[in-house]
Amino acid sequence: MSALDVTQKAIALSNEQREISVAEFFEKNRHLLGYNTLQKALLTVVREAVDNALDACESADILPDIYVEVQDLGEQTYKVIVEDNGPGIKKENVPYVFGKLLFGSKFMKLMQTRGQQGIGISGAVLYAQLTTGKPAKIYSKIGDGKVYVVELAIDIEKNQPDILSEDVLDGHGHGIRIELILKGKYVRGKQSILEYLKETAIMNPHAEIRLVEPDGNMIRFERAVNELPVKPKEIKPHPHGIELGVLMRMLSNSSSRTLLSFLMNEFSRVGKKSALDIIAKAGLEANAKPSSLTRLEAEKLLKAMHKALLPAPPTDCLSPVGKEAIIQGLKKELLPEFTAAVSRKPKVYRGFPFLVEVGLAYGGNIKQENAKLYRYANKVPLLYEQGACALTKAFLEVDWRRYGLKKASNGFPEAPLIVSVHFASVWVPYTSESKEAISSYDDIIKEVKLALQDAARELQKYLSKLHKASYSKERKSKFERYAVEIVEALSILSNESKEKIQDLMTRLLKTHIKDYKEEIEKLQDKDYLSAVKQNDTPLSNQEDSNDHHSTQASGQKKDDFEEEIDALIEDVKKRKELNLLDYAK
Amino acid sequence: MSALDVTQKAIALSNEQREISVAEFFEKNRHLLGYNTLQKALLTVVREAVDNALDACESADILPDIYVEVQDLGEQTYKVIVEDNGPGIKKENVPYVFGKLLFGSKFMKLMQTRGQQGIGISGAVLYAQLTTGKPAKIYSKIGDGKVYVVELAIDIEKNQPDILSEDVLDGHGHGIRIELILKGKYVRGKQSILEYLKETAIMNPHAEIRLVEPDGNMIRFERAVNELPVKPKEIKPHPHGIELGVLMRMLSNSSSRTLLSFLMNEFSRVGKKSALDIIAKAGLEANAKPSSLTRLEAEKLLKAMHKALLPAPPTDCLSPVGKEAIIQGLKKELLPEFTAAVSRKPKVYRGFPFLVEVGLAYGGNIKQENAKLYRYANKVPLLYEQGACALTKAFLEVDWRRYGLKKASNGFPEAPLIVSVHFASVWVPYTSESKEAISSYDDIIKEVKLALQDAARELQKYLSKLHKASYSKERKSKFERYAVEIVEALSILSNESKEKIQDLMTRLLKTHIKDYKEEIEKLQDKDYLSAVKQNDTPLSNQEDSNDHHSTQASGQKKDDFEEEIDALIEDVKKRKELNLLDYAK
Amino acid sequence: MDAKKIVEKLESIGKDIVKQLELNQNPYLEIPERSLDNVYFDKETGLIKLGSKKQKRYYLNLSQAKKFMQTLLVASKIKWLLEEDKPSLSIRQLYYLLKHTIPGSKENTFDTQDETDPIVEDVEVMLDVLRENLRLIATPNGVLAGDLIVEDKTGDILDYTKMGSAGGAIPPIVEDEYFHIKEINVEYVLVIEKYAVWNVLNQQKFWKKNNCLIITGKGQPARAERRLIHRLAYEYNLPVYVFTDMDPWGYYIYSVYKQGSINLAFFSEKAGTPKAKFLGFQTADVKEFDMPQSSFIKMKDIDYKRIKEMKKYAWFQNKEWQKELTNLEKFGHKIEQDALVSKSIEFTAETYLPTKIENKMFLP
Amino acid sequence: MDAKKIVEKLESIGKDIVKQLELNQNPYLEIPERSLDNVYFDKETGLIKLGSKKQKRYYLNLSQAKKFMQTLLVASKIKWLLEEDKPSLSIRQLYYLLKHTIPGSKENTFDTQDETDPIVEDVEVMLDVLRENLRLIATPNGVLAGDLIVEDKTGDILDYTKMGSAGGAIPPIVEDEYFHIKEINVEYVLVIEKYAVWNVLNQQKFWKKNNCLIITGKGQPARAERRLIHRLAYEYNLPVYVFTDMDPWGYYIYSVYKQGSINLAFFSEKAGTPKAKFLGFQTADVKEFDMPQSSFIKMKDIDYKRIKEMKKYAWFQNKEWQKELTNLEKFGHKIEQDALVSKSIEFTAETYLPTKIENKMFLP
Repeated sequence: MSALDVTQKAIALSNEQREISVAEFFEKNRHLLGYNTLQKALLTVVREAVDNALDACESADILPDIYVEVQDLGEQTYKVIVEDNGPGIKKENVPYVFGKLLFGSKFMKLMQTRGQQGIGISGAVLYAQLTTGKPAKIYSKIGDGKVYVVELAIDIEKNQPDILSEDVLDGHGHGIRIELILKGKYVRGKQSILEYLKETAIMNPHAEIRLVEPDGNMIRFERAVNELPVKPKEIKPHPHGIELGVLMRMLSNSSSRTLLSFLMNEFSRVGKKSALDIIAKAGLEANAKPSSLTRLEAEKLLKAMHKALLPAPPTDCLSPVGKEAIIQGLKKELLPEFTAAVSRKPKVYRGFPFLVEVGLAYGGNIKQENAKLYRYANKVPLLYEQGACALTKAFLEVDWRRYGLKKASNGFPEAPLIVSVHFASVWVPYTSESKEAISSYDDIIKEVKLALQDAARELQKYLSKLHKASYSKERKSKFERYAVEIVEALSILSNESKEKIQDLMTRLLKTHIKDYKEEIEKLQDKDYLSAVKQNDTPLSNQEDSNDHHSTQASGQKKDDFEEEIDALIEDVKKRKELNLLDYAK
Repeated sequence: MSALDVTQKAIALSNEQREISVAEFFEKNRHLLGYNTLQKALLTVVREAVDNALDACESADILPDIYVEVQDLGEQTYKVIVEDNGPGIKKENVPYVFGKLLFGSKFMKLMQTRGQQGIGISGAVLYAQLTTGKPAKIYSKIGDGKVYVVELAIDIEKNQPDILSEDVLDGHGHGIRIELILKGKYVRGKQSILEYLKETAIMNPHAEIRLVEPDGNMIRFERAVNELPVKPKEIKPHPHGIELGVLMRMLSNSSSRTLLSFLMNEFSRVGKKSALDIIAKAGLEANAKPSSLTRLEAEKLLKAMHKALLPAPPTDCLSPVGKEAIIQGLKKELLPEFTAAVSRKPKVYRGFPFLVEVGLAYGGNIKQENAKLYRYANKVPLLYEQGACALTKAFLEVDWRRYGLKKASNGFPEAPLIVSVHFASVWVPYTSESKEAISSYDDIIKEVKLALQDAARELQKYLSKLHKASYSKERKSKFERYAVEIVEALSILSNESKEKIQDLMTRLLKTHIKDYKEEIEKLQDKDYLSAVKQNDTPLSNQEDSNDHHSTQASGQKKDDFEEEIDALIEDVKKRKELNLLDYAK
Repeated sequence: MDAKKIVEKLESIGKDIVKQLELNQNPYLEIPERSLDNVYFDKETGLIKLGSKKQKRYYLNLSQAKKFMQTLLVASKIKWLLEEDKPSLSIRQLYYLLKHTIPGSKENTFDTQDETDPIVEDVEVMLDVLRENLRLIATPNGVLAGDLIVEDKTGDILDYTKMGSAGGAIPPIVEDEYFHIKEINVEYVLVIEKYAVWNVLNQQKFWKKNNCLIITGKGQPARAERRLIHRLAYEYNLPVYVFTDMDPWGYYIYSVYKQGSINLAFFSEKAGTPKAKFLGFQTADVKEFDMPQSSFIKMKDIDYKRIKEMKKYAWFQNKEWQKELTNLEKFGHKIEQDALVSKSIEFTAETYLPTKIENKMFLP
Repeated sequence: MDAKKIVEKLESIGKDIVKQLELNQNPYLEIPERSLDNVYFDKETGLIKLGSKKQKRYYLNLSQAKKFMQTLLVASKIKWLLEEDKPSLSIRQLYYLLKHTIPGSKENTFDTQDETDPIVEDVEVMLDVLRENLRLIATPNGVLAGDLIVEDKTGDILDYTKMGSAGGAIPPIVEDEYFHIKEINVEYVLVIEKYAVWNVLNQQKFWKKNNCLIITGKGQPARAERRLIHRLAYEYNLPVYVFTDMDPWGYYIYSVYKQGSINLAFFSEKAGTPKAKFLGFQTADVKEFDMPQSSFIKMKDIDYKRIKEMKKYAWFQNKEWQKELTNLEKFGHKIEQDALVSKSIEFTAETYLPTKIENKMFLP
């Protein structure tokens, strides 16, 4: 090819180059947003809407009431309706929030929220549009007595909303309702909408959630906690977590007049003393204009910032669920006989605060053979890619045998156990945009393991106490049982009469053996046992129970109690055989 | 909270909402682009530049000469230089190609290329800028005797190039040179730049690639094929692969005046007859204006399009490497004793054509115990996430024992074997944006398995023939060896003299046994054996070989040959013990 | 067959091959096949037998050459052992006798005993004699007691009423040439699976009080025990009663005494005792003798599997055994013969065995 | 110790417990510990012995109660067996005798034999007698031949020069009460690992020509064989030579005859024969007797591992054995005693054994 040909070619090729809209990009790469299969697509749409709804309510200090409905329109087509009692969105913004990818309020904020990327709900609108051609219908009430109703599509080439119809009607209250029509597949069981909402209800016990399934069946997840979780605050970046590129951008965009005020105003945890210290170590001037710094100077500044001894970033940007709420959430949905929860103090990774919480529910209405793990990132359940997730890795790295549990073939503990792990951060390092698994950074795995081990220790204590108590009952009957044989054998061995030996043995047993009931008392302070004692709902609600105890007269209470204890001990024994290592050793 | 409060809150919250630039998005989510670790980041930068270089050369019909240099600047900082002899990019476009995310020529084209997303190289520029603050430097020559030199950064909030300096100098030839300074980690071995280039050289034998490593060491991957692969052509979408959303967009944007011409002009494989047939089945009018169709009509049209019997989409949008080139690539880099290649016919998935090619190299200079798998998507090696990839799954699903190979503990065949699998498509369904693994769609796995099985059958035939040939030599000596024992035993058994029996045995052997050389001839048509015979490079190049054969006189050729055969047989026997199931059974 | 005849037969095999060589033909040996598809259960005799299929083993055949050579080596060595009147050897010793490096090579005539063993069996079937006739022995384990007087090959006279607590050891070869029965005064032969049970009966002189021979093979019997019982049953026309555990393994041991095993079909013709009867322990005995629950051992999956397999065996194809196996399956528990002591130590000798034998409570 | 004394000792154990009960104390049994840390190798006697540690087994202890009861059950049943002069039983039979459901419960006294076995050993060490004295037997396997005349408990006179091809079976109990040696006219005892080798020597009347006893335990010896050799060595002051394979297993069998095994330390004191000497087969013999290469068997990883372990055993802590084990390791091949026939069938009896014994080519 001659040089001229190449030149013409180069120009021709260059002329074909153009800007690509982000909507075009995701249209072609929808699997990155979680729309790989029909089943997952339907779940993703509900997820995005519910996550947004919860975030909206919390940001306006409203206890969330969320209504989800899925209608089967046939031919793998579903209508999804999600309605919340949040603050609503003002009319002008509605088309952009739902009809433009990468539009949102939460993107650059350092604050823990569910959605972050500004793609979620508009991605759902995009998916619906691509698969059925139907526009999205949105109702928004901001409490001013009006409803703004809009039908919109996304102009993909421009990544702009395309309003098909709009109207303003009268209406009470506030909130958002979105209706989408899309291709999907409704399932139950693992990785279903129902499972997602159940797990959401466990980690968000302050929310009331209702689901109407395609067959008209309504499932209600009741509110168990009447207080909102601590509201997360926006924070400024921490000097330890900043990179050169970002620092340079901050420097050139800064409205601070001096380097000193730049450091003090635009970063968290930097006081005057620390700021001056950093500037001195970097060999710079405190009153230098930030935008005047050269790349070399910025590099020196960065090094000094990284090395400075500073308090960890403020943690009020995080919104932990809290020990009590975690336990309430587990109790209301699972009715376990034992719960424990751990809420770790925040840690910092890459300058971003994060914290780990663990909930653990054992036995009671939980009947399955092997433990289950519920993973959460910022209170949102993660249902896919369990194997690739840091939370799972940490869970598997815990040596559960040390806490008295056997290991099943899948590496999980063999026990009627549900463990929830909540990872909260202003920046969740997902392994992919479909937000299903957290990347396995060492710091994260370490922190999750510590939390799991704390909770596991609580479980171990409980199991061990329960086990010991069950011994007491056995003791007496064991000694009595063997006495019969011993009398016989000892008579032959010693050539003494059976009667004499029998009398001696009876005296021995009477004087030496404590009553087992005393030891059982130790257990009574445990939640589960008192529930048994009071014939409380958790136990009488057990599957397949005929609940005959509750109909008996209260005078028989003590017998009931003994029976319950016997049943409990029987249960513990059985479980010991099946699931637990022997504590006696 | 009063209604008014909520309203104010809603408005306040809404006011915070804004558009997010795609560069901001990826700044925060750089792991999605393959910048998880320092090691991977350095590799990703080289990859993006080399992939672009290869694409550029091929699109302008130029045999690629690519130069890669990595300089160690200390403190985990590296300078990466990649230079090609492609057509170059015209001055006006250079800043956008390198300084704006989502800008490119290849995005919506239905044509097989390496890069697709318009993010790759600008993502590398973004990463360099974020980690070191240094701009990218680009040289572009389009063959007009000039060099355009530009230093640029990305304005992240606007996703626009920020030109720091530019110049036009004199210069010969054409091509692009890019220089980036970034944080990274240079390694050798698995998942290294060297490995990536080696695997690239195998699947792109028409390219000449040089690498200068940080220690100044230069490695050259020579060109083995002087012809460019078939150039892919852009195709129109196939009716079977279209979705409602896309169809509606095409309808409303169409410049065709009638539905008939719309179908015939804007889709592949739709002739007049098929188009009329589709329109009739959809109950529409052939001369309807495309943009006038209602959603309902569009839906009917789509159904008719999906049901229409049409030829598969044209496959000239694909650029297979081809059987011969695959074999050349394997031979030049690996010097195996046997190669096989399979280039399957294109198939269609979701209306997108794709094809699978497999190369297989066995023995010779390949010495490792267990098989290795080289995965390629559109001729680009995939180095990470082997376990998550459809190509690996298909590889593991092949029952290699059926082809005479043992299974090692990792599930791979236990054999000195390297298998390359090439997945080529206009649309590669990666599992994530980091482009390391292909999603496990059934149609893809099935096709890969078929290709692997075809190649494996070739290998099996070779091994089986080799094995049989090695028998012939054994025969004669075996019979002769046992004769000694038989004479002795038979003499005792029959009470006849040893001498008599000895004579009878000698006569028997002389008249009954064919010469083994006859049978060995069968092997001579095999590539490897003829190489042995001619004392060709592949064998004399073997590791640790003293190469003494080549110094002997040609008169001794036959003895050499016999010796070689002996060595070969010895080798086969040993390998049989180590790696192969017994064919004799 | 005596040693001389065997030597003659071996010589004629050698001469045949020389003849083939003289015709310049690829020489071969013809050997009755011992593979499963040449084994059948002969209902008439109640024995597992070899069919009439033969295989040819050629010299000039790559996969047969070595075996051809090895067969000649074994046959000629046996001929030599008999001619020289050498002591009887184990087949392992024969292997060492034959193993050596082939001159001018690094190859051994035999690499492991796995190579000699099947060839010894080939020679047995070629000659239609037992390996004991070829003076090749297997280690015997059994002991016996009762009114039997034998003249040993050594000339010793062995009186099995005077063998003390240990009983008389069964020698490796019980062919007449080695183990000549001079006198026998018993009414039946009682074969007992386990030594401990045999030992208690021996101490109680059960054989004297009941005028019988008591024999144990200590579990799965070796060749010599089976061959001896065969001789007693047919040469002296004695009834044979087999007493084992009530479990699939015990029933299997009974079947080995009675019909032999598939792997040794050829041997079974000469060492099986189809007229043997099964005395117990069996499921009907559990009620009949009121066995305590503590003697029950729960069956495992492998036991159920064994029962299923055994139900298909040709020699269990009769009403009684099908019923017994089904009953065992249903009962779900095994009982060992040792467990009879839980009734009392004397129970086996004084109640169980006499009741069973008097009332002919046998299974076929 | 005779039966009467044992009965008295058992009674006094019973009386002790009754005394504890009368004091209203938590009753216990005191039992010498049989755990590894109470076992030591006594260099002086060359025997593995039990130390002086004792454990207390209490009734009123949740984890010991059942064992306490079981120990009394075993002890009282043994007392009854001896008092009633019942026949000797296997420990499995004892288990069945003891196993029953505890009245008023669903629990058995014993669930498996694994529960009785260690308690029998407890009773042995409590009484300082062997289980054979308690009339509990293990199945013996061995046979012997040579100039030995024994009066059996049955009254039978056993002449071990007249036991024919089979040799005389070793009875389960060889204590004087059962197996009274009346006459013995031999110069030494030759213990042979394998039956096949013993069998050839017996056919060649090696014991007659060399005036010795030849005994085989058929591999790893049972209790009776070891106890009998102990008696011959110490009561009749006979030298004992042990002849095994040249491999770790053969050397281990020698050590079992000589010092006993760790698991049965208590038994070893009464059944080990520290004065026994190792005759062969050993590495020095390979050159000395020019063994053919074809008799070598390549050692496997597990053999090397065994050698490494054995080098650490207390009773191999002498120059000769350390060297022998190192030589075997270096040589890298095993040789079986059977392999001597590859020299000639007569080689063992006529060359190998006489040479070794005449020249005292032994290892300690």
